[in-house]
Formats: sequence, C-alpha cells, structure tokens
Amino acid sequence: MTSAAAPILLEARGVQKHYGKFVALGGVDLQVRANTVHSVIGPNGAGKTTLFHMLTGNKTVSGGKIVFDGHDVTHEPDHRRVRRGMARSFQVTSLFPTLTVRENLRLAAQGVAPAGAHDPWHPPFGRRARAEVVHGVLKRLGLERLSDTPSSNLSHGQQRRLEVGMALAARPKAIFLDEPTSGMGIDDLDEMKDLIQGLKEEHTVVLIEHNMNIVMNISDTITVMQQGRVIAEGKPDEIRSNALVRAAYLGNMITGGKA
Amino acid sequence: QAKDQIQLGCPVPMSGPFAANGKFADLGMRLAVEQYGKVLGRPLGYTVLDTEGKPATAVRKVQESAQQQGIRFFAGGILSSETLAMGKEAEKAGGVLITTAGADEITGKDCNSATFRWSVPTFGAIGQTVRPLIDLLPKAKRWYTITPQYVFGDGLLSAAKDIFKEKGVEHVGNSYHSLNEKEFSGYLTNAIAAKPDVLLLLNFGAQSSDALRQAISFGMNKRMAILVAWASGLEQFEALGADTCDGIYFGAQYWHTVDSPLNRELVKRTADKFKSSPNYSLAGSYVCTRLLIEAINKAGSVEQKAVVAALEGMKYQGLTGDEEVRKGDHQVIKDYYLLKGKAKAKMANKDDFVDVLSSGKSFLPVNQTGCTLG
Amino acid sequence: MSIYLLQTINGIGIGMLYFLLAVGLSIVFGLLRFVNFAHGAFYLLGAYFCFQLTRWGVSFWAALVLAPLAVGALGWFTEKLVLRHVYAKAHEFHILVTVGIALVVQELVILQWGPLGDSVAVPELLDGVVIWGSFIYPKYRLFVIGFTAALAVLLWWVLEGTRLGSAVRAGSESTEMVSLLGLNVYRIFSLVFALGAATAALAGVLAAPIRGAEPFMGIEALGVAFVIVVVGGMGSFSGALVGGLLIGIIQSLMSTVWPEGARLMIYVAMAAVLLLRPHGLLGRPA
Amino acid sequence: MTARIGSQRPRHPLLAVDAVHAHYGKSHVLQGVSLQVADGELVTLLGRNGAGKTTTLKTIAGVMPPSQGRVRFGDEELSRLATHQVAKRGICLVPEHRGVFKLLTVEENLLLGQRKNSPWQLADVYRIFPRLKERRNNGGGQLSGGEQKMLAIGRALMNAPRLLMLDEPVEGLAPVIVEEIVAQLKVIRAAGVAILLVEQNLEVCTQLADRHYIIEQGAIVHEATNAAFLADDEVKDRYLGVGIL
Amino acid sequence: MSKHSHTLLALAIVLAMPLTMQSGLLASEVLIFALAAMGCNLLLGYTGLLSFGQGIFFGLGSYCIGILLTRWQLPMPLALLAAVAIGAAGAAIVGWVSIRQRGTYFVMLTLAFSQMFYFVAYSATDLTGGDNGLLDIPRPPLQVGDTVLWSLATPWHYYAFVAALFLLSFWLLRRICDSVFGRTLLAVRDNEERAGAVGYNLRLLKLQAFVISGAVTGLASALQAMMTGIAPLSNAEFHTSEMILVMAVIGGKGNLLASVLGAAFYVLLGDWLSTLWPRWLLLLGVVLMVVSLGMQRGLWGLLEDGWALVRPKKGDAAAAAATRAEGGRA
Ligand SMILES: Nc1ncnc2c1ncn2[C@@H]1O[C@H](COP(=O)(O)OP(=O)(O)OP(=O)(O)O)[C@@H](O)[C@H]1O
Ligand SMILES: Nc1ncnc2c1ncn2[C@@H]1O[C@H](COP(=O)(O)OP(=O)(O)OP(=O)(O)O)[C@@H](O)[C@H]1O
Ligand SMILES: [Mg+2]
Ligand SMILES: [Mg+2]
Repeated sequence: MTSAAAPILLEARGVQKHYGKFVALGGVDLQVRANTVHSVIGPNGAGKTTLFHMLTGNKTVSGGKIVFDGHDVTHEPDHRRVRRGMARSFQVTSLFPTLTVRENLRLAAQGVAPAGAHDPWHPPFGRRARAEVVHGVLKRLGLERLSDTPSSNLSHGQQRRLEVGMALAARPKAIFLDEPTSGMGIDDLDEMKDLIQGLKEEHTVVLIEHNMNIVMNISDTITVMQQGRVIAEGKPDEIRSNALVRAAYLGNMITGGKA
Repeated sequence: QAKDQIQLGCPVPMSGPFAANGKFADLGMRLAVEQYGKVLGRPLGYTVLDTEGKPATAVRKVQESAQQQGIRFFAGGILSSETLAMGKEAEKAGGVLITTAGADEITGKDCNSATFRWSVPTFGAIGQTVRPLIDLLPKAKRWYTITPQYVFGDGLLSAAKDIFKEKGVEHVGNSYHSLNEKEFSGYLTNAIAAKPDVLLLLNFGAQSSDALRQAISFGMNKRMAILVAWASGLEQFEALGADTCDGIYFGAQYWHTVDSPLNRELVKRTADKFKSSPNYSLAGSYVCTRLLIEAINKAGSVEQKAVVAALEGMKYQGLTGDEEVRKGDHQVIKDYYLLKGKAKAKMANKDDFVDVLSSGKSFLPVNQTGCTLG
Repeated sequence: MSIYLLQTINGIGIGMLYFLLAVGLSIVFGLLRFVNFAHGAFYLLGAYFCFQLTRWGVSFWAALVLAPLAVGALGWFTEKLVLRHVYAKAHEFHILVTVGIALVVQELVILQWGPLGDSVAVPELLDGVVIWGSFIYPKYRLFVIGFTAALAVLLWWVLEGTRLGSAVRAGSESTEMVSLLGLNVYRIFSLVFALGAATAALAGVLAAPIRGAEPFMGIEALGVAFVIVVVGGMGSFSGALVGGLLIGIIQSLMSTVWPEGARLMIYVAMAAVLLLRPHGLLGRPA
Repeated sequence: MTARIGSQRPRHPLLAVDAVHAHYGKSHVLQGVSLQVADGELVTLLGRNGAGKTTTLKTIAGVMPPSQGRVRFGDEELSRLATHQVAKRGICLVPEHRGVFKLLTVEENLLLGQRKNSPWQLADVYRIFPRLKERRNNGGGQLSGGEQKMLAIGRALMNAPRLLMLDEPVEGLAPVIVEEIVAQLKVIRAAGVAILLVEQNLEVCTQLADRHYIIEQGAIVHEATNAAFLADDEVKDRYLGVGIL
Repeated sequence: MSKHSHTLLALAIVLAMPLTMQSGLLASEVLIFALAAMGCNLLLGYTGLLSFGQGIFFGLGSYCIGILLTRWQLPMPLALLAAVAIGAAGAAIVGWVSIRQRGTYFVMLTLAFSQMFYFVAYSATDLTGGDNGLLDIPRPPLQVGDTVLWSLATPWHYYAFVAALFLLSFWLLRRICDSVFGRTLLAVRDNEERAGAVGYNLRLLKLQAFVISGAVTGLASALQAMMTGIAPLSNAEFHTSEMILVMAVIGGKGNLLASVLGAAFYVLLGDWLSTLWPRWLLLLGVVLMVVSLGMQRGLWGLLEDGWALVRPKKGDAAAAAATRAEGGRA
C-alpha cells in the first residue's frame, strides 16, 4: 500500500476536550493520510466519539489545533467544515424521521452547497433534486425499495445503513464513520466491509469500529485510544500483537478474532 | 324584531377581566329599556355587544352592529381604550355613544361630536375627595401617593399635586406602579418609611382593592388615613368586605343612597327586579341609556345631528341630583362623592358600607380640557 | 434599618409565596416536559375554595389543609381523564389542552362565585403586625414565610431524597423505559400532577388573605410562575426556590429604586438568564 | 411451516408466545410469531434487519399490544397487561436504544431499577462493569455509547428478572467488554434466569445459546438447538446470509 | 393533492365568504388572522419553533402603519410595505436572540420577549399611545395621483383588498414552503443536530423563517389597524400571541391551508359564541380540549379523515402488502 506516501489530509495536534472537571480528551495527535482507511479503536468511553466531535466541529475544542486540507478549521462550526469536505455518520442514529429516505439523502447531498438551501423560490426539482447522488447512495446501500418510506419507519439496521448513506451523500473528501456496522445484520457485515474499503478510492475514511473483523481487514492505519489519549498507532498487524492494546481492548477477540 | 324598532347597543366587556362591569351594565340598560318600552312611538330594543375588553373587537362589533342592524345609539364602554376607539366609530357611523369610562381624553383632547361622558373626570374626582379630606383632617399634613403609571393615573396625580400645593400640604412621596401590578408590599414599605398622615391610592378596580387590602395588613389604617380616590362603589365594597372598608375614605361617582328622585326610583326598580341595590356599573349604564332615550325623544328624530343637539346643554334631574350636559366638551356636569367606610356593627343593611361625607361638582373649564369640538 | 434592608426582607416574603406558586409548575414540567398553562387555575381554585370554606364557617387552618387536598384530587382526576391522553402528542397540544382547562376553570369560577372578587379575612391569630424599630411587617406574612420554608424542606426531601424523585425525572425522558423497569408511570404522573396542583392551591390559600380571591388571579399568577421557573431552571426544585426569592427581592427593591420599571425588570431578568444561562440558574441541561 | 431440526420444545415453557401478530399502523409486521423459552434457558432470536425481532420483544414486554395471538408467562396471560405489570412479573427488556435516563446519574439509573430481592445489587454491577463505578456520578447522557449499554444491562440485572430480554446487547462494545458480557450472561443463566437474546453477532450467540429461532418477515421460519445450528451451514446461509458456503 | 389545489381551495374560501357571511368586517378579520396564523405555522409546522412572540410582530405592524398614516401621511401602499418591513425587522431581532435556545427554553424566551415588548409599548406613550393605543388611523383608497383605483370605504370593498393581499401572500408562502428552503426547514424541524452536521447554517435558516413569519404577521396587523382605525395595546398583549398560536394549532400544523381553517374557526366560533352566552370562554375552553384530545392533526386532519371516508376506497390492502414486503430486506 502507498499510504505512507500519501499526503496528510487531516491533522490534529494536542486536541483536548474537558467536560467540567472531566477530561475526555487529554491532548490527542492524529494524522490521517488521504485515500486511506484510518481506524480509531479503543475501549468504551476512551474518547473516540468525542474526538470525532472535535474533528467535525459538532462540539468545540478545549485546546489544540485541527488542520484539514491545508486550512486551520479548529474554530469553524460544523456546517463550515462540511463545505470543506468533511462528512460524518453518528454512533447514535440521527436522521430526519418524518422525511423519506430519499429526502434524507437529498438534504445530506445539498448540505455541501448550503447557500442553495436559502432559496425560497425554487422547488427541489431538476438539478436541485441531486438525483444522481441520491440514487447512487440508495443503490450502494440497498435502500432503493425503501426510498419513499419515512426514515422513522425503518428498522434499526435499516436506519444504521441510512446513517452511513447520509455521510456518503455529501461526497466528502474525508468521511467519518462512527461505528457504521453496529446494529447491522450479520449478512451485511461483509458487504459493509467492502463498501468502506471501496470508499478509499474517492474519499479518505476515518473509522470508529468495534468489529475487529472489519478493522483489522481494511485499515491502513489504526490508532488506539484509552482514557482520552493515544496509546498506540500502527498497521493492523502491529496493533494486533501489541500487548498493551490486547490488555486494554482486544482481549481474546471473540468478535472477529478469526480474521 | 319589529321593523320599526329602535335598537340600542350596549358595547361592554362581558368576558375577560372586566366581565363584572359588563354584567351589571347589561342589567342597567335592560332596566331603562324596559322602563321606556317605546320612543318616538317605536318599540325599543337593545343588543349587548361583547367587546371582550379588546379595542379592536369593540370597534368591529360597533361597526357591524351599525351596518347590519342599523344600531346608531350606544351606551357603554368601560375601558378607556375601547371607549376612545368606539367613540370615533360611533361618530363615523352617524351615531352617538354615551359612556362612563374614566380617561380624561374622552372629553379632552380626543373628544368628538358623537361621544358623551357621564362620569366625572380625574380633576373632579380629586377635587371632590382630596380637598374635602384636607379640610376634614387639618392635622394631616403629609400625604403619600401610589399611582398606576399611565395617562389616567398621571391625571389624578397632577390634580392632587395642584391641590397639595394650593393647600400647603406636603407630598412626601409617590410610588408609580405598572398596570399589571398585584403585589404592593414593596410600595407600602416605601410609604411607611415616609411616615405620611394620609395614604392616597390613585389606582382603581382590582388594583386599588389589592393595594388597600395589603395596606391594611401592614396596619397602615391604624397609623394614617387612607383615601381611595377612584373607587367603584358598591361592587368594590362587596369584594373588599366591610371589615376592610371600615374607616377608609373612598371617592365615588355614585352611591345608591343619594337622595334624588331619579335615584330613589332606580333603587326601587333594581330592588324589585334584581333584589339588590344598584351599583355604579348598573347605575351608569342605566343613566346613559336614559340620556340617549330622552335625547331621541327631545330631538323627535333618530338623526345623529338632531340627537347630539338635543343632548348638548341638556339639563335634567339625574341620579346625583341636578345634572347638565356641557355643550363645549360633552361632559356631564354632576356630583362626585367622598365616602367613609363604617364598622360592620353599624351597618343598617348588607349594602350599607359607607357614609356619604360630602359631594359636589368640580370641573375644568372647557378651554382647559383640550377638547375642541368642531 | 435602611429601606433597602426592609425591602429585602419584604422581598423574601414575596419570594416564598412565589416559590410555592412556581414549584408545582416546575416539577410538573420536570416530569411531563410541558408547560402547564392550567397551573394558575389551580391557584385560583385554591383561593376560592378557601373563601368558600371560611364562608361556611370552617376555620382558615382547616381550609389550609382541605383546599389543597381538594384541588390536588381535582388535579389527579384532570390528569387521569384529560392530560394522560395528550402526552404522546406534540408539544403544542399540551399547551392547548391546558389553556383549555384554565379557561374552563376560570369561567366555572365566575359562574359559581360571580365575576367580582371576594375577600378572605386574615385568621385572628395572625391579625396585626410586628414592629421592630422602623420595621413593620404583618404577622400573617411572617407566618407565610415560616410555613413555606417548612414545606420547602418537606418537598425537597420527597423530590430529591426518595426514589419517587428519580422516577419522576426518569419518567420525563422515557415513560416506556420506566415502565419496563416495572414502575407504574401513570401513577407517578397522576401523583406529581396532583402534587403540583395542590402546591398551587396552597399558594392560592395563603395568598387569599393578602390579595383576596378574584377570577383572573390565575392568569397573573401563571405569568409570575413562568418567570420564576425560567429564572430558576425548569424542572428544578431548588431553582424554584432561588428564582422565587430572587424575583421577590428584585421586585421589592425595585419598588424603591425604580418603581415604574419593576415589572419590566422582571422580564429583563428572565431574558438575561435565558441568554446567559439558558437552563436557568439551577436547571439541568436537557 | 416452521422447519424444526433437532429441537425439543420445553414441556413447561416459562414464556410461550403463540401466533402473535402486530401492526405499526397499517403495516403488518408480525405475522404469527410463536416461540417458547423455558426456565433457565438461553434462546436467541436471529434474523436480518427489519425481520421483526425488536417488535417481537416489544410485544412480549407489553410495549406494543399484539393485534392477535397470545403471550403466556408462567401460568399467566400477558397480552392484556400494561408494560409495568409485565415488568413486575419479572420480564425485563433491555432495548436496542439502551433507554438510559439522561437526567439521572449512573447510580440513580441503577437504583431506579433496583429490587430488594434481586441477586444483583449495586456492588455486583460495579464489580461486573468497573467503568460504571468510575462514572457513577455522571449524567446518563454523558456516557459513551458503550458505557450506556453496560448501564442498561446492569440496571436490568438489578431489576430481578426471571426472563431477561436483550436486544443486541453487545452492539458497539469493545471486544474485552463483549467477553465480559458473554461471561456474565453465562453466570446469569446459571443463576436460573431465562434469557431471550436478539443479537447479530453469531459468535456470541453460538457461544451462549441453548436454542435458536430464526425470524423472517415477521414469522419464525426455523428453529434449532445450538448444536444442530452450528452444524447446519446451509440454514445460516439461507436465512442469515452468512457467506460460509 | 395536485400542485395548485391548495391555492385553488384558498381562492374558493375567499370567494365563498362574501356569499355566506353577512359581515365584511368579520370576513376580513378571518383573512387577517389567517395571515397571522400562517406566519405562526411557518415557524411551528415547518421549522419546529413554537413561538409565543407573534404578538410582538402583530403589535409592531399596527403601530407602524398607525404612525405612518396619521403622522407622516405616507401613501397607503408604502405604509403597508413599511409595516411588513417592520414586522420582518422585529422578527429578525427577536429571532436572532431567541434561536440561540431550543425547545422549551426557546418558547420561554419568546414569551419573555413578548412580555417585554408589551411593557415597552405600554411605556412608550409617545409612539404607541400607551394604554389608549393609536387612534384615528385612516383607511385611504388605493390611488395613483388623484385617480382612485380601489376605494376601501365599505367593508366589502375592504374585504376585496384584504382578500387580494391574502391570496398573494398565500401563494407566496406556498411557494416558499415547497421551495428548497421550505424543505430544508423540515429537516431542521425534524432533527436540528443532524441538519447542522449535514452542513446547514441552522441560525440563518431559522432566522430566515422568522423574518418571513414576521413580515406576514406585520402585514396582517397593518390590515387590521386599517380596518378598525386603531392600533391598540391589546395587540401587543401575551393574549394575542397565544391566540395566533392556538389558531395555527387548531388548524393543523405544517399546512398553510389548515391555518386558514384554524383562523376561520377561531374567529367565527368566538364571534358566534360571544353572542350566545357571556361565559362563552368556557365553551372555547372545551373546544380546545376536544381538539387536543381527539384531533392531533387539527381541523385539517379531521377534514382529511372525512374525505378518506367519503372517497372510494382503493388499494388499501395493496398498500399494506407493499409496506410488508419492504419490511424485510432483499
Ligand atoms: N457531555 C459530556 N459531559 C461529560 N462527560 C462526557 C460528555 N460526553 C462524553 N463524556 C464522557 O467522555 C468519555 C468519552 O466519550 P466518547 O463518547 O467519546 O467515548 P467513545 O470512545 O466513543 O466510547 P464508545 O466506544 O463506547 O462509543 C466518556 O467517559 C463519556 O462518559
Ligand atoms: N415505528 C415503526 N413504524 C412503522 N414501521 C416500523 C416501525 N418500527 C419498525 N417498523 C418496521 O417493522 C419491521 C420490523 O422492525 P423491527 O424493528 O422489529 O426489526 P428488527 O428485526 O429488530 O430489525 P433490526 O435488526 O434492524 O433491529 C421493519 O420492516 C420496520 O421497517
Ligand atoms: Mg462512541
Ligand atoms: Mg431491532
């Protein structure tokens, strides 16, 4: 793989997050290279999701610096960063419940050029429908048949799938997936694995995942976090054999241990 | 409804916070309409228009009743804001409005050719309460006022200040409060600290009741005289109860024991019909209706101009004795009363809350009212 | 004593009554997550029940117990018969239905007791004033302060120290989950709503000798209660206490400093708190 | 038409779901689900996304009224009971969305579910999930996704369940924790609590379960003992799409 | 329903009122409050913002036109435009501050603003006339130079004028709701957090919705001021906000025509009941309770259900089967 040579798309330096007295992130450094899959793993509560919030701007940082695609985005709000080419999925499903699957995706696609959203005159037809993008995502996720169903009527797994779709629809430079496979059916895992791996061609993927089968198979780089700090970083093989990581996180790996 | 019937309108708040006034105003008009039955040989009828206490609704209902039912003559309007607006409407609709509302503007700068007012404005109310009380209590040299902050309250306050100056009485302080205030203990604490001899309450309605109740709970009635300059009379005393009224001075537009032929008649009618004594709302509405009917009779027509002309300068035996409709500003010149609450033990009947201490007429001359009737 | 000190003490008196007025609104909001526009109506009923009872010759002290109980029972049934069926619906309907209840109660009161107000006498035991130097204060108001303070301690224990309290807060998030744990959510709802109604009624009873009973007192009370709850923090018990006292003291001090602006200042305080500390002084972030 | 391989139905099932139907509005989601769980048994309910697993659990717990069919628990008919009454009888559901109370602290969350007669008390839960002890005074809403899962399971244990229903309990948990939970579920079952488990992680299921049901489009299409299931790759492929073949 | 059916229905309502109602004033009032309710609905039904501040914009519009027509003698169309602008500007300010908060806190903030506005209007006697309000607001005809194009003197003439403006606003608002903007608002309503994460500037979107809402409300109140000749303080009262909100909710949220229905229902019911019984608010209270208990989707929902009963049933079974099939994934 050429990942080591690829340019750095995203860099976080000493990112901190405090909730009151509680230190959720105690200075995290991260370098994500373009067109790679970079996984972040770690025990529950290690601060992975929090790190995502910092990187994508959902919450403000308490300290540190974030550079994306050559721009210092540390203090930009989330919607600005979307325009710079970041998109994310949420660990806890977060959709537009009364709107159809198609509309959910259209809105996600439109978010990249949100100035258009203030157009009070034209209905979202024609090029404003972003049919191509929406259709592509629907197809990729196998949600075509549900495209006109309100998203609240989907089952948990279907919603998880749409959740990933929402990030895809933005066609971002970097896509942040927070446990995309959680709640997905067993049969979907392989599909999902291929899908994420495929994303690498056009996007850069930052992935949080507890399924080691997926992580170990598709990651170019893995960062391991614990208690708000990075405890290890490296290629899957290095991580798998890291004693510290095994003790803190992997255990005997009954999930995906056979990969 | 007979074709040639003459309909009167009674635009008053039947719902909302002033519903009590509306309810009695309705009764008052009913008494008068039933008493006359006919005018100019045509049967009389009346319609209550619920203004809901909202000027916009009041105006719409007056407009509608004028256009659809052909109502031209209105007696009502309790709240100043709705009355001012309705007066303009009555003028446009070729009608006449007689009211008992309080704002000076009605026969002052916002007066108009079609609007008449029976109740005494702020100047007279203060003149007939503060002045006699100063004479009555020559040792009371320090007065404290509590005033609602808007035009009406300011009217009362400036009239009172003029008298203080004239009589050499010291005005030791004033507390303004907003129109929605219910809690007066803060103002009363101020008042107590100023050590006045007289506490003058210049608010009205539920607010003056609250202020008075709370003043009494602070024991102020034992340490000073309290005057409620603009009390609404019987309805307010009933709400306050005799114990609260005991020893308090009140100013009022009307009291049912006033000795005049028309009042004796009204008291009897009310007792026969409703088993009660007339209160201010009822009496006011009754007398305004009567004025309308008498004016139509005198004019011999239902034309606006003729009826207005008939009203202008009309002198008659009213509820408060001799009354006169002043031509220059359409203000009825009548008595205002200073009352004093008596102890429960001394009450002759359940409505005998007060003694009448004095009464009289004081009015600004027309050229000082700000009213110019074209 | 300086006038400001007097006003502060007086403000505490006002504030304790405000606390009682607002605490029910706050805990009902805390559990049911809606603003109960009918809260003022229960305050109104408390005052009128007290008036009626004392007119029947029942002592004020008995009325102080009976009226809140009666209104609490009424709240219980209102919750069971009406509110229970709108929980699942959108926020607006909670407002709509409680506005409806408030109107119905207010008009029924007018039908029963007439549109004019009535007075309730201060109980004989507490008639009169206490005088310390230049400070004059009605005995009755002192009693209100003491009584409400005792009640506050009791309420605090019930709401913060017992499992009912946790259940109440949990129920405000997910009724389904609470019933999955085997707790009868609906019983808790009824109970809390009845408690809210009863505290409002108690405030009404205590206010009656000060302000009388009058059909539109509920609307005004609701406005004050809103402000307090917002300032203190919605759903927070101690917030209602702090908010009540703060507003009471502001109001009282303002009546010396800038009387015309007293009301306006209250709303300015409310907006300021909402902007600077959106969840109120002591509210938990939602 | 349920295919049944190598299974013996328990003679006195603790839970017996009998031809239950359920609707979301007009959509007919459960179309006659039948299954049993015996005392002390661990049974899994498998199926693809949207097959109706969660809905089945909800119907049992009384959150959704069945439009047809019956649910029996012990000697009692449950279909007409309210949710909290069902829960009182010892059925405890840990929902897939965790159902952690954000306004309560971790400890308050746990105590809310507490029953005196439960073999699991606060200290036991903290022993199983030390992370919860560290965060005991935190608001439930401030926990990480995985911490919330632990909390929900811990709380259910304190609720003294006779039948524990877990909807995807290890979703989103770190491998070490998954191991811990699997171990705990074994202990729980050993303590005589019946468990009905919905889980996408086949590894976990086959490690734990006595029997498996497979649900498809709202009906049980397959039932097998663990051994039979493990051996039957064809079934796994057909119903669950696991590409083993 | 087809694309223009709602606009046609609105037209039908506008045409039907003169045929069925006696009072042109009442009919005008219905349309005026329909405008205000639509403005409220844009916030409530489309953006998920429950605003108790509509009374502010309603008050502002009437004060504005009152001052401009009486003191500045501005041409009427200009004054109307100014009222719209002031309503929008007021909404921009209130919106700008309020939308920092969400949920109930937002509601309470708008409530605080409406109370503050009331006290300011009450105290600024020079501008607003205080408690008395502004009086003598004229209703000049629509004219170019000296040629009168449209006299507004009689109630029905005025109604026609109001109706024309109403239809124009209705059409515009519908267009807005169906636009990219309107659809994005729905996303904000559904899930703000996600909408932000997907790239939208929530504040700006909400602010835009506020401004439009304020503009419509300003227009409504200006029309009312011209109709009644006054700009009363009661317009700025909390009660006005509440009433507008109730109309929007009773009608049914997220649907403009429903707001028209809600306003008509409220205004006409109130007008009728108040002639029957002084305690008519009791009946109104009962109606509010019934609506909240039985009609989640408001009057509009009731109509739709009625329509569904009348309309020939087709393919219900097929639809159910379809959903079922979609339930399982292929
Ligand atoms: N708003 C908050 N206030 C206080 N603490 C918080 C808040 N949000 C998160 N935390 C704490 O920060 C820590 C990190 O949380 P985070 O959600 O980032 O974990 P995570 O690594 O994503 O875990 P998981 O794998 O379980 O999702 C957790 O211990 C959590 O309790
Ligand atoms: N609230 C709802 N309204 C309408 N339909 C729903 C609702 N919830 C679920 N459904 C539908 O019912 C079917 C069964 O849903 P259920 O949640 O039981 O699936 P599941 O087997 O738990 O799936 P998953 O593994 O994704 O959680 C799905 O097709 C789903 O689309
Ligand atoms: Mg996480
Ligand atoms: Mg599920």
